[in-house]
Amino acid sequence: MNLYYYASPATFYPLAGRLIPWFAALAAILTAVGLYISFFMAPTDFQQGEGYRIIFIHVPAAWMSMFIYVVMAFWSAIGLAWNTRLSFVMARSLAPTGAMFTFVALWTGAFWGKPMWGAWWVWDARLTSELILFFLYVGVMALQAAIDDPRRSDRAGALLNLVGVINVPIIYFSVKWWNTLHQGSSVSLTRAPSMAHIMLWGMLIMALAAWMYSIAVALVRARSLIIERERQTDWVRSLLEEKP
Amino acid sequence: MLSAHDLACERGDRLLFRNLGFELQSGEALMVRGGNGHGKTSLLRILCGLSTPAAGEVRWRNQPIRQAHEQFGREMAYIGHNNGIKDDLTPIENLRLAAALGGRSLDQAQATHALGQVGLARCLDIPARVLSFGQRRRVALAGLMTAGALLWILDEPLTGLDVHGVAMVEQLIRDHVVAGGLAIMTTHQALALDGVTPKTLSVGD
Amino acid sequence: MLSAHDLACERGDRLLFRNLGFELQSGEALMVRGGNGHGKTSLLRILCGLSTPAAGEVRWRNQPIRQAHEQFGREMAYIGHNNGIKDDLTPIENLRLAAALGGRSLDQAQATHALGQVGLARCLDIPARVLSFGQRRRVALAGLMTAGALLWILDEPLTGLDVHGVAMVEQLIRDHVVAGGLAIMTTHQALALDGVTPKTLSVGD
Amino acid sequence: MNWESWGAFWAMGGYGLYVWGSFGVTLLCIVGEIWLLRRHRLQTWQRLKRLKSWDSQ
Amino acid sequence: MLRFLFTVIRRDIMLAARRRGDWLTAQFFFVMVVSMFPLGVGPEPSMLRTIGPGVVWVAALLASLLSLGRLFADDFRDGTLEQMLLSPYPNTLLALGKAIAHWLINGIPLLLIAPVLGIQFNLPPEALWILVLSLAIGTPILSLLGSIGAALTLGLRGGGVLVTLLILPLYVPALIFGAGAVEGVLSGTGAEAHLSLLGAFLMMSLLLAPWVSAMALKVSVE
Amino acid sequence: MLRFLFTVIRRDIMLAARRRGDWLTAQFFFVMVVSMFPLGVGPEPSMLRTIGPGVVWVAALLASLLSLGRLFADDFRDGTLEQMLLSPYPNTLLALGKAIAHWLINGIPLLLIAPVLGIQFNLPPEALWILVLSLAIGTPILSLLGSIGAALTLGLRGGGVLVTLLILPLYVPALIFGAGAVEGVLSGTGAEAHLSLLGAFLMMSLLLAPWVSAMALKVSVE
Ligand code: HEM
Ligand SMILES: Nc1ncnc2c1ncn2[C@@H]1O[C@H](COP(=O)(O)OP(=O)(O)OP(=O)(O)O)[C@@H](O)[C@H]1O
Ligand SMILES: Nc1ncnc2c1ncn2[C@@H]1O[C@H](COP(=O)(O)OP(=O)(O)OP(=O)(O)O)[C@@H](O)[C@H]1O
Ligand SMILES: [Mg+2]
Ligand SMILES: [Mg+2]
Repeated sequence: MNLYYYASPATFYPLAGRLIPWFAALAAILTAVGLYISFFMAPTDFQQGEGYRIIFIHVPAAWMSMFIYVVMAFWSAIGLAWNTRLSFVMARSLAPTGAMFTFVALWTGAFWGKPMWGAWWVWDARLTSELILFFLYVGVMALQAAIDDPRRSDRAGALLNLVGVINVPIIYFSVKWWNTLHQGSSVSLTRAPSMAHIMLWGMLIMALAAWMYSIAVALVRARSLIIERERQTDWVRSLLEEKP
Repeated sequence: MLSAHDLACERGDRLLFRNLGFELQSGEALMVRGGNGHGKTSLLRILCGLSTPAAGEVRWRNQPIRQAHEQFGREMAYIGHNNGIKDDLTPIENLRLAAALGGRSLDQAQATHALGQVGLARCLDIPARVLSFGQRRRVALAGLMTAGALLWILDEPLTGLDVHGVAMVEQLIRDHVVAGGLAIMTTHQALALDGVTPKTLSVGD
Repeated sequence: MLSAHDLACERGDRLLFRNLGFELQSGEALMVRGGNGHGKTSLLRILCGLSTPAAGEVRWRNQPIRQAHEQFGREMAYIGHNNGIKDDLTPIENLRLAAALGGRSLDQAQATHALGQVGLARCLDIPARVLSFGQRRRVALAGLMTAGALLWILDEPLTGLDVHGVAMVEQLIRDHVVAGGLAIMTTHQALALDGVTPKTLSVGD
Repeated sequence: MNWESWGAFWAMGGYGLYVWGSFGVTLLCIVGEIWLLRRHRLQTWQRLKRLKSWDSQ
Repeated sequence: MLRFLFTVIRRDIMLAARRRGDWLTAQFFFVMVVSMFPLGVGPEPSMLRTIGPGVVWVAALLASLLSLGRLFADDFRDGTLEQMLLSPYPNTLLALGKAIAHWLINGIPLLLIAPVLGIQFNLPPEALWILVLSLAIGTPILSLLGSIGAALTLGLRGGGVLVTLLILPLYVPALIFGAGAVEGVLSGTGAEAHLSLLGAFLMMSLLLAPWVSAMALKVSVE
Repeated sequence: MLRFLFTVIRRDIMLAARRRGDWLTAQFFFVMVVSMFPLGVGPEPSMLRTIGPGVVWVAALLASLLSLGRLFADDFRDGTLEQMLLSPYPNTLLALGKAIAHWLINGIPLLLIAPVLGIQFNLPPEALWILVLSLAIGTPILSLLGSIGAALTLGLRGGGVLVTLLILPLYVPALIFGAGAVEGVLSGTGAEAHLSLLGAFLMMSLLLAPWVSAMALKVSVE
């Protein structure tokens, strides 16, 4: 079947090679447009002044951080169920990008919180669960880095991923409840009231750029992983000869 | 009964062996030969189902061993470079626990008897931790004797044993095979099983 | 040069040996014999100063080894049942670190050469963790070769080695002794040092 | 166009540190990731080449 | 089947009894961590009462983590784990048995010590009671989830600390509901909701964890 | 002599670099333990600020305790410790070198992370600064005293209690002076007195600890 055809590393490798430039280019263009909107078209917020412009990276990064984790878990599940090498590779190549976006969400959140709330950090439900998500990413990466044997490390990482993805919603709701049950602090997440259309567009375009970027980066990483693992096969050997 | 088809094993950057296959029937022994680092241990671990081969499969009574987990577990016994005994327990407790985990029952007297046979009559109730290198190996061998398994997979059973120990192991394996058992082993020393000629299999370059 | 006087060793309730003494001069080898658990390892650990005897003392160049700690440490090399190599380092790094800790310097080329001699030329830069049982033993032997020690204390140096390995160790010990070194060893296998007849010492019952 | 001058642009109405701190670090992260990725790729290729030349010896 | 489960549990208890010192260490660690806090944060009683449940719970979590490092590691090193995996019974049972044994050995003593520590923090009697109850439901979760981490990190250099990294985030719900229950009593909002959520979380871990850790074990001994 | 000391240090740093994952994990442990506390005790900022210094200090203590477990244990298991003890140099140097390496590897990173954690607890900048300073003086103490415990645990099988009993109480002064210094800043009473006491304690451990742990090592390998 078609799907099986593309799931073979030997076909996937060149295909990914052809797709990467397109995704990279799209990411660059969308970022340029998004930045233009965020700095030159979006009006000043009447409550938060110019500080709110952080939203144009904060929100896309936060979205990506959660989304990538789910996608990773998806590939892990497929890998464990059908033992397809490619899905493990995909899961693995997404992790660093996901961790990076989580970090960016945390960082920009902190840099937003300082002017808006007067504190770099508060133990709000959303913030706390994002922090824990970061720990989960780091955990998966640390585990995979600690195991030399690729097969073992793929499987171990995938198992951890699945356990994590079941837990993330539980963690989120528990944290949320924890916070609201004894809400002692005066600060709470102030939302930009009704976002102007143009701001929404800016955010969406930036989010799309983040998507394209993630896909491109993950594909590049996947390609490196693939040739490393398939080095005994004929197609990699001939590839190594072709490109000096 | 045990057959291996087209096995291949990769470790790190190296292909240790490939297209390796054999068949072993009741009453036969197989000696795996090869120098240091040629992949004997790796092969044995594949055969007992602890690691998965890069290609090929192992069958027991014509079923892949992954599927026959329960039956294979009951009929196979493995001794690796590690003895698989708990340092904090005495030899007797070690044997009895191992039996219980394998679903067999072994009473005090039987365990004592087995340990006596491997020459540990004086070390029944000191913790295994203080035993000497060779004595620890002997505890593992006593465990093998009481396991009542049909297939023995032994990775260098002679290491650390003195001359009496070596003679004892030879006798043990011979009796097992003559009684219809299967044995797969590796060793770098001479191993004389009089009356039984093991098949041999060379691993690695 | 090395002499033991009236040594006794107790372990738990057992007296492993007592009144044990010998003297070893430059160019002599001593083979310690005894079955499993008779106390060979215990004796060797006393000789190299890792454990204290229940009675008696060990002297090196006529000085008790406790007092001659520095000189003895420089002139003695010990290999036990444990190889004393770090799993996370490559064989080369292992050798060079061991040398540095002993106050010697060993460059990359010398280390490579020593490893080549013990047959590990292909395993220079993989971590020792993934080496096979016999290969790890060989790393320890390479360390011995580069230690430049006068007195070698080797506890079963042949375990896990294949035939080439055994021949290599025999040669190594022979050359060392012929060149005026001292060697004390135990083994359960045959060890042929042609031209050199080791003294023997029996331990235990 | 929102900004009268470059100075105003960089000042971000007094939020310069926070806005540029966020965008700057994001940029750093992305550049860093791409750089690491590139390095990993090159290293992989070199290693495979070396291994292959070993094998053919 | 059940015989196998009991044998696994009996074996671990026997081993723990043989090294009673180690086992006591984990309990002492618990006591020490909790007692260290008043030294670190100052002696004011009302503040201590507020942080009390949280501190006891975090300490319980750390104590269970500490002992988890060795859950499979010793057996792995001396080769007995291989032997057990090769036994004719499902590996899930093995994983379950080990987790249960861990709870019996390390969890139950915590329950007995906790009230004493609660008193150090001036908790009122009804809060003490809920503290024990919440630990009784919560500590099995720690053992179960922890067994996953222990299995995944088996044989890895420094696996002990890696376990922490993998498992602590997963413990968060247990911590929140557990400490929350006690605080609920202190603040008068009641503990039932928290406790029942904790119970649900326990059920889920009981269903999933042994299965996952059996898979992880298989992967790790490869 | 000094060459030997440097070699021991270099060796340990090399080994740590070889398992970078492991090392990073220890730092993350520190971060996670600190982050767990608010989840246990609740998010109220003013309360968190009060307990902040204590929590960070206790976490630093636990992190160093955890990594100490492996200070000699790995070397003991693979026989390299024996080899090092047989080397022609004094064993005190070996013990000192191991303790220094432990501090360089595990102590220094704590100093760098601590301010970030302080921010999570809303500590003001001057308190952050004193927090780092107190950790800079305090963490070497933890490494030095801890090496005694690590050396003792090698031999005394199951004598783990003794070590926790022995070492954690010894850590108490470091904890009290260290956390006290930061609280002194918060409450306006100043930090100098605390810091100088901490310094004196450091001097004392530097003099005694390597010597004691060398003796303990000798006993342990017997
Ligand atoms: C370290 C601090 C912060 C973290 C970790 C964080 C995390 C997140 C996450 C995970 C989301 C996505 C949630 C979702 O889509 O449901 C999000 C969205 C958002 N955040 Fe933050 N945040 C932080 C600080 C802030 C601050 C200080 C503000 C503004 C004052 C802010 C404003 C927003 C807004 C407006 C959204 C989009 C709302 C929506 O999609 O419903 N965040 N943040
Ligand atoms: N990650 C790796 N990279 C390179 N080589 C590896 C890796 N892992 C294992 N090896 C090699 O695989 C081989 C494993 O050998 P194995 O333990 O099966 O040998 P053996 O035949 O049992 O040897 P011995 O007689 O010494 O016990 C070794 O040569 C080892 O160097
Ligand atoms: N606490 C103890 N109680 C009783 N016996 C003990 C105790 N500690 C050690 N022993 C005995 O002391 C002996 C130690 O022997 P050692 O390790 O020196 O033997 P070995 O000659 O090296 O044997 P091998 O050839 O097997 O290596 C063993 O017989 C062991 O049973
Ligand atoms: Mg082998
Ligand atoms: Mg011995």
